Amino acid sequence: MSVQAFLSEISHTDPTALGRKDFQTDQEIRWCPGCGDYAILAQVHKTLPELGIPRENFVFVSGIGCSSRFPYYTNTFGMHSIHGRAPTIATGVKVLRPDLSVWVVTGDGDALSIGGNHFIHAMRRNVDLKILMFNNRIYGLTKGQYSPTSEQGKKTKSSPLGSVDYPFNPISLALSAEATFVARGIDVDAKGLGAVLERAAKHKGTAFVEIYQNCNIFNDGAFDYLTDRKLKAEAELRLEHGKPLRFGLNGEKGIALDAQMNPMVVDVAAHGEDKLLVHNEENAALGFFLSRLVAPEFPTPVGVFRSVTKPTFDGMMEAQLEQARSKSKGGGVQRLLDAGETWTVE
Amino acid sequence: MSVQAFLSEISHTDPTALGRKDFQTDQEIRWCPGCGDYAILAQVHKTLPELGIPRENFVFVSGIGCSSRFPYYTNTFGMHSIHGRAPTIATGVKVLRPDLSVWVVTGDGDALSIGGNHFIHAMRRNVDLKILMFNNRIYGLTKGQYSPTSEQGKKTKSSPLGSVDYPFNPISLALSAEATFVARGIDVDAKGLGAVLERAAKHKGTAFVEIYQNCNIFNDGAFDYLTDRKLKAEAELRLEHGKPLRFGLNGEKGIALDAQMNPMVVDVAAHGEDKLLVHNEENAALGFFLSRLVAPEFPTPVGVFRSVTKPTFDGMMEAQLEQARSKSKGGGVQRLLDAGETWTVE
Amino acid sequence: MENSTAKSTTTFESVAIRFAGDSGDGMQLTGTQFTETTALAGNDLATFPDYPAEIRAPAGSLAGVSGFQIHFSSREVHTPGDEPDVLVAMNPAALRANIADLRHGGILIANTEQFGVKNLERAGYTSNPLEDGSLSNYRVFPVDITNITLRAIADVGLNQRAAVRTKNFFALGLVYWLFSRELTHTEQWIQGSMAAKDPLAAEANLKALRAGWNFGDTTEMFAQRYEVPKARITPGRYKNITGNEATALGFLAAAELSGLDLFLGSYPITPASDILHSLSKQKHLGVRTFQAEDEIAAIGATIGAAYAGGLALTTTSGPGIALKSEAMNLVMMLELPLVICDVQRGGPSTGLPTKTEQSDLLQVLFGRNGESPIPVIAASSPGDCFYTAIEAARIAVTHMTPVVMLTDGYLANGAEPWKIPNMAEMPRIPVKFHTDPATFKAYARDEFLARPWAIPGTPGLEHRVGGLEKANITGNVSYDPNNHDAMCRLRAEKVARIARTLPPCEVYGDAEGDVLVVGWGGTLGALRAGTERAREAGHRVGHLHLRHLNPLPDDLGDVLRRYRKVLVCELNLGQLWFLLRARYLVDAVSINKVQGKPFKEAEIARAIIEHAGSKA
Amino acid sequence: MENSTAKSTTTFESVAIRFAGDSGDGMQLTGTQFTETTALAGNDLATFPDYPAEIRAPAGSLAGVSGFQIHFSSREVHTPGDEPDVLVAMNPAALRANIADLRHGGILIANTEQFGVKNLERAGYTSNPLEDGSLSNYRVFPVDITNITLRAIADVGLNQRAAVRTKNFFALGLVYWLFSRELTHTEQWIQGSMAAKDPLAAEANLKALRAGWNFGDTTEMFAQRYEVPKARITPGRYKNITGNEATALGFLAAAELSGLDLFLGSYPITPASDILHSLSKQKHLGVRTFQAEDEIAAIGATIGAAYAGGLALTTTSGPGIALKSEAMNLVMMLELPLVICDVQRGGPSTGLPTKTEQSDLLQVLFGRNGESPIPVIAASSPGDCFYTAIEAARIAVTHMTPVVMLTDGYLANGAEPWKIPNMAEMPRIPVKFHTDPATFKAYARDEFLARPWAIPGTPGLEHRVGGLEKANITGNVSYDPNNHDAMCRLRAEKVARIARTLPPCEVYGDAEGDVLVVGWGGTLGALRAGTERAREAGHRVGHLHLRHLNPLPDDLGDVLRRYRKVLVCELNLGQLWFLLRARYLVDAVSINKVQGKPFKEAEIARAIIEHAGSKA
Ligand SMILES: Cc1ncc(C[n+]2csc(CCOP(=O)(O)OP(=O)(O)O)c2C)c(N)n1
Ligand SMILES: Cc1ncc(C[n+]2csc(CCOP(=O)(O)OP(=O)(O)O)c2C)c(N)n1
Ligand code: SF4
Ligand code: SF4
Ligand SMILES: [Mg+2]
Ligand SMILES: [Mg+2]
Repeated sequence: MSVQAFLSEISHTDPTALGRKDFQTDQEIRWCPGCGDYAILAQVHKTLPELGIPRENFVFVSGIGCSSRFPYYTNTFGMHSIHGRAPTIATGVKVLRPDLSVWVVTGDGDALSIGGNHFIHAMRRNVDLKILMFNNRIYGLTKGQYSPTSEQGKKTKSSPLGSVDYPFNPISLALSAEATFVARGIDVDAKGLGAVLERAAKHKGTAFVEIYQNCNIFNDGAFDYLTDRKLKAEAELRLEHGKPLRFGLNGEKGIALDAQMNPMVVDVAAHGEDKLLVHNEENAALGFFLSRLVAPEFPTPVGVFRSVTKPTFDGMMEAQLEQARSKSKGGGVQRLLDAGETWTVE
Repeated sequence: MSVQAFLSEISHTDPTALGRKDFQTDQEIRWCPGCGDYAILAQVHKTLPELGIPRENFVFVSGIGCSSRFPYYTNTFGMHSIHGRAPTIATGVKVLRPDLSVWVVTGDGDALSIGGNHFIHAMRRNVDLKILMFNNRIYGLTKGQYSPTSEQGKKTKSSPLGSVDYPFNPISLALSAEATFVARGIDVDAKGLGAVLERAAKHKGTAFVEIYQNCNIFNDGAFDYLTDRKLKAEAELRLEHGKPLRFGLNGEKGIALDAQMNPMVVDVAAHGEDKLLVHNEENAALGFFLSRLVAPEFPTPVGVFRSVTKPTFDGMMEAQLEQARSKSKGGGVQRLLDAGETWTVE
Repeated sequence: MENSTAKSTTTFESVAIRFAGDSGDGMQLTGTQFTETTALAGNDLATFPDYPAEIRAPAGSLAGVSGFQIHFSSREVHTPGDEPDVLVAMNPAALRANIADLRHGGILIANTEQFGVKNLERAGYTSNPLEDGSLSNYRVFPVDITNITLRAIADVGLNQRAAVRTKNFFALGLVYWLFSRELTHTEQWIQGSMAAKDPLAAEANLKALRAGWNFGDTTEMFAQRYEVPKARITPGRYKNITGNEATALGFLAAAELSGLDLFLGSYPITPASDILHSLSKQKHLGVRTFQAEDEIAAIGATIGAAYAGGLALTTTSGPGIALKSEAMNLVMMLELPLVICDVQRGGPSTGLPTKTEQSDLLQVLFGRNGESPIPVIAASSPGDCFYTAIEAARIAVTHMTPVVMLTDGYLANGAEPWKIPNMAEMPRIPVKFHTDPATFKAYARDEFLARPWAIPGTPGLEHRVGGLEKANITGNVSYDPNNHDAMCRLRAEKVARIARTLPPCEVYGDAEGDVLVVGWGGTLGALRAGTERAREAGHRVGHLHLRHLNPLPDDLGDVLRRYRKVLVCELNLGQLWFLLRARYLVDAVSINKVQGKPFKEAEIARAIIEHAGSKA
Repeated sequence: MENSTAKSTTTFESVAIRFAGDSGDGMQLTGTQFTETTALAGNDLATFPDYPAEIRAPAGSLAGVSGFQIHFSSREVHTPGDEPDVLVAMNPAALRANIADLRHGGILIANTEQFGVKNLERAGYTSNPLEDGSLSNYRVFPVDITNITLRAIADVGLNQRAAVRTKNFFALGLVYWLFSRELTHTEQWIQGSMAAKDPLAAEANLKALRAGWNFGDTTEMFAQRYEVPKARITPGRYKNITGNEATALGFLAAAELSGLDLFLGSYPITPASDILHSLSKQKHLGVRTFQAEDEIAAIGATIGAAYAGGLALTTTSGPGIALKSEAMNLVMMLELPLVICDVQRGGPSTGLPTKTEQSDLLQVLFGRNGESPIPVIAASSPGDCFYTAIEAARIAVTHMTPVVMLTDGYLANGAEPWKIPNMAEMPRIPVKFHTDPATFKAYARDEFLARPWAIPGTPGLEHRVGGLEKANITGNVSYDPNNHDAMCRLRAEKVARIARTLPPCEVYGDAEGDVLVVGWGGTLGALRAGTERAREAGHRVGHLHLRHLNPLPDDLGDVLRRYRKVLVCELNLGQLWFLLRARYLVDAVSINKVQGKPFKEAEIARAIIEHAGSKA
């Protein structure tokens, strides 16, 4: 029985009646107390019922890692798969079933270490997936080795003298992999994260959201420079489409270009607001430029770096099937069997 | 016997006496007649003897593909390994043996399809490797399927109705993976390619060179828009550090920014040379911006997109070993065996 | 014109012809045309195309030799033939690479124009074999094929390069004449398909074809013709089919028979890529083909498709299986239906990628961490790939399990005349998606121990699966020691239980006696032919060809015990042999070779006779 | 103070104690301290730490229970003991998860403070087992450990949370008292290592420790103490060592003995990561550790290091082996020395990642495309990992081949007292890089069929290697059929020939008789103990523990035939069993379990006795 036939026989549940509770499961949550994953889980549970999608049409696919336990705690269809491969599985789900809302939950190790290739290929193809990457800059589940987003010099179990690896910039990478939606959120920033999640969910195409997440066991305080109440205003640059890049307690600072086309922090009053860079979610090169604003020299951009619309992989595949079907002369497999040079033995 | 000890016992051959012939092998070349790979091979054979490196200190590692047969035709140490994994093997060689000049030869499929992850990780780490990627926008060896650099809509054996994949931009990807040297050359442009190869060879750190290569069997003419004598001047943008971005038969056209920070082609005379963008090999964001100049809307940049110096992975690893050795109290393994809580049974 | 000759005609039961030339010489096309014409003439036949490993090896080099052998007969044909009776050598390299195989006394037709100094040298000859007497064991017919052809087509006005390329049709015409074949089929093909693309070339090729026929008919050189009468063949409509085409069609048929949407996730690899190519063309049947970034992504996407309710297929060859093994293990754990089709090639490592071998059996059985039982079945001829594909799909969806289907390079590229099946007569593959939330337990099991297929989108069935051990019945994560033990045994039993649904072993030949020849996969023809020869020599021999390698048939142990000796014949170093010894403690003998080539009939016959004789 | 007690003391031959608590309760530390003190007291001993799968499972949950068992004796100890004689349960979950194992009549010490309603509920109790009579089979000692400790350390001034955390030292002190142990070692450790980090905590812990001891000494509850006399142990210097530490040290030793530079390419995975952690600390010995982006890159870099002249090691667990298999095949083809260390864990797929299993044997033997022989050896105890690592490295560089070394989660995390080896007495591992261009052929072979190691940088040895089949001797690419066949057999013979260098099988116990127990890997202790028990019961039993699994020892077939029954005991579904049946056609019996747990001595003894009895 084909899925189409099957779907035509069942009727979906009412999405309007859903609340956050409907997305909780009875499984005991196995994250460490205090882990940033809890806050992200809560935001996702808050966002899902607002999307107007029947609960049975959500699929969450994860890899392996603390973050990847996410599906167990979310009452949708879910798969806790193998390390780094979630984007591939999610691609298969979405390509076969464009009717589903397909999410990938992954970690910095899962997505960028073993899974780096699938990660960039999913984005390149613009498969309609929502990819949430919990970046705690550490391998949590395997008890604390440096990850591809750990800062150079980090001392961990596997780098007692300090890691000599340079980190990836996940936002740069996603942009260069042609992702059509790229954003950053922070575990403890419920409001900002919620807004980003909602936009990601509604984006048609690959939506990548990097979520800074505190691992209080193996990398505690990694994002304190950004989340600490006292530092926040100076450390965070909220991205808003069409708005000049301003930050500071009263927006008194801004980002502009210097003569070498490098970014510089300026005093808005002195420099002039019209000379600030203006955020444009449709300009990939600008998005890339923004992704290079890295602490401590620069404030950390938070929000949507890029958002453009392009036909999705699954959509184009579907269209191609449709077109081929419409041109087909019918006859099914027998027609193929009968085709070509044949002869008859009597 | 340790490699150090071994090396101290042998004496290297004289690199100054080397010529291009010394790098040819007696193996029959198994590329199709007319393949662009021949021209690249010739340029590499021309470049190697000019580097002042003893022949036995070169190692060429490749993956699988037509391009990856390269080592058989180059009389150095060489390994024709497995599909996509050459950067990993080369990393091991270089990390154990910083004394060697280690090269990776790969194709668009080998490097960006199956090997995409190793490709970006080698660059992230800035391992001192020279990576030559022959981009023919097709899988040659497996007889013509679309590759991750094939243009959308391409009809191939595996995409009879046209591929729905969007391509990667290899230069963008390399830049976002933090590569310290990123350049583009063209098989038939001997001079330009030679210059780029030489700079790559001399760069300390990961040097990535994308080489446009014609596969005259499965993707003939893919780069004609750029290599055709008649179109070349309009189609090519030669990058020169510190120089404004000009092209056209007499440099009458240039690249500037529009109000949205997007690139535009301008008439130099009308627009003013001082308003053109100036190439700066040290600005990663600019490099990325340039990588987005794609035909037919824009001329294709050729030459060096980025070149900066940063400590290499192998160098830092070596330094860390050295530092640890200098702090060590000696005693070898026995000291470790004896350490910790012990007791004696009489 | 076909009957215009006045020369005498000799009748043969069977003939094998090999066309050999440079890869640019169109030998595969020549072979295919000859095959189709021969099939139309009513012979049974088998073919063996042999491509060079390179895309375009240097012209005239040994590496660039391309060959195509066809064996046709008035009786049943099992293999392409051990030794060709006729060799057509378009250049010195083709001669050198193939002459050792030509039967002593066989016919050699050589294109003299190519035997200049340079080409002789390229092929590694120091003197011209056509002249130095070294070919005295054969009946040599030196023909200046190139130049005669050029003259024959001069008026068409092709450029030199294109003109020279028609010479294979001259050779084909000549061989048609020699074996009393009609030109009609090839003429029609030229005038149809070829003319549509390039009318000028079609005209020239037609002339070349006829010129070859006329050359045979008129020249003094050829004193007689040969004839191979029709075979007795099951009535029906036939076509030539390669293993890869049949595999593709088989999965299309399985989709139609089950009603499921076919999804193929694949990464190109020799010799499996053609399945991807074939299925890519069937979008109108709702087939989704996904060319992934690598083998892992290919099976990953396929797992996603299986989970989502598709007929999930991934295709590859040995190195790809190595890469897929972690994901194969996941899908075994998920208990989802998915077929992994492994077109085996010469290993280990990159090995001999364009050659055939049967050396992935132990890999697919055991190449995963932990206790990971996966059913394995193998196709035994190009056409059988069709039925094997359907069987693989049937097992997968009925038993909710990944299934490995093994074919090999020999089957994949080899073609055989194939009786076209009738879809209407084929049994459906019943599939049921679970719907009832009240009765839903993700790891509850039916009589086959299969769990329910509960696809996303089904209200009330929201649940989580994964690679961690799961509690029996509920499927929740479980670290319970006894549950783990029980689940490992349940999964093993589930696969073992498939044997209950299998027919008993069918032995060809003697049901007991001196020797049982056991084989699997693409060696069927050679083992059958070898068995026949040995039986004709008076030995009591049975031949058992296994389609199911995991689980093995329930009665296999009994069958093995009915013979004094068991010979396990394989193109590896003894993998099924190893399995049968372990399973049945049978002191079997391994007959093996690893040469990238199929068995010869004579090799098998010799081995059987040797072991039938030794009363151990 | 240690001798201040007036209570009576009973002597035992052997005792097993299990400390169990929440993962935050410091049970591993408690166990380690008890182990060291016990070793210093001269007992033979074995330990078994049992971590929860989660990093931090919810406090008080069953999933969060952490345990540590120690078995100590005045005679030889082989395993951590089947059933503990003493259970210390720090909370209800610890009690519930462990009580089934406690020997009837055994001692249970429970921390009553934790047995409130909420914790009971978390553990799934509906009533308090300390009060409802359900523990009547045990000698129960309810102690309010938390509050007594808090009172004892009140004056130190720790905050509540930190103060509560010292309660494990109270428990430790109490058990020390119970088993007549001195506090000295732990006191010194607290005053040394712990005080250096946190003097306040050290002070509190010291007080808690002493309070526990005093509690035992003074309270009425405990009427008597126990004593386990010293064992007769080979003289020498000892330390406790885990399998992973010993593995790391073994490779360091191999590097020193061969003079080669050690290179480790690895990707973290439980339970192998600690080898990476250990070696990362040894940069001063010239060790290069490379944490790769995945398992494939890890072995890839390691291949590069082998090619470049290093002692090349990659470490992983089962899922990582699946991913490495394509590259393992390459290095087999390259014939370069490289060790793949597989710390096996519970499979299949993600399986039970923190548990032990022996189910990767067939995977490492057969999990590659084509005919791909790779030597496999297995360590049999934590300390033996050291020697196995050296042996693996020796085989790799002597025979120019990849080698798989198998350990498992049980060995990796388990510790045993280990006699410290003397490097000066260990045989060197001779290594020679080829230098002479005149005699250089990349695939020429020595008497072991090993090819030369020709590293980059050596003048005149420039050459190319790769995964395509290569011509015998020269190593150039070759598509020749007979060469391929010959090379496949040569590679197989090369591995087979390693057997010539191996010592004959050493059987423990009876050299012939009723039953031969065959095992491999981390089950050594249980099989040895089971064998001893069966022999004590009067059966003629031998125990053969195989270190070399490929090739198998030359005399193994003979040894197997000397017993009426062969029992192959493994923590899988019968993998070595399968191998031995295939190789020797021996009708062996598989004794197996897959529970993520080691065998019990009694299980093995029972199986032996059963089969020794049945005169089949
Ligand atoms: C094939 C494979 N290799 C290695 C592992 C071990 N492993 C599990 S999770 C993980 C890293 C997780 O890091 P991240 O994705 O950042 O997740 P986190 O735990 O930090 O949320 C590793 C190395 C595995 N499960 N499978
Ligand atoms: C594991 C594995 N998968 C697939 C293949 C088949 N294969 C060989 S080369 C190749 C693609 C080569 O493309 P590219 O790197 O662009 O090289 P080109 O031939 O175009 O130079 C593929 C898919 C293989 N050899 N190994
Ligand atoms: S280890 Fe870190 S990331 Fe994992 S659950 Fe604990 S706090 Fe969270
Ligand atoms: S197939 Fe293409 S890339 Fe390969 S050798 Fe031929 S022309 Fe070159
Ligand atoms: Mg992480
Ligand atoms: Mg290519």
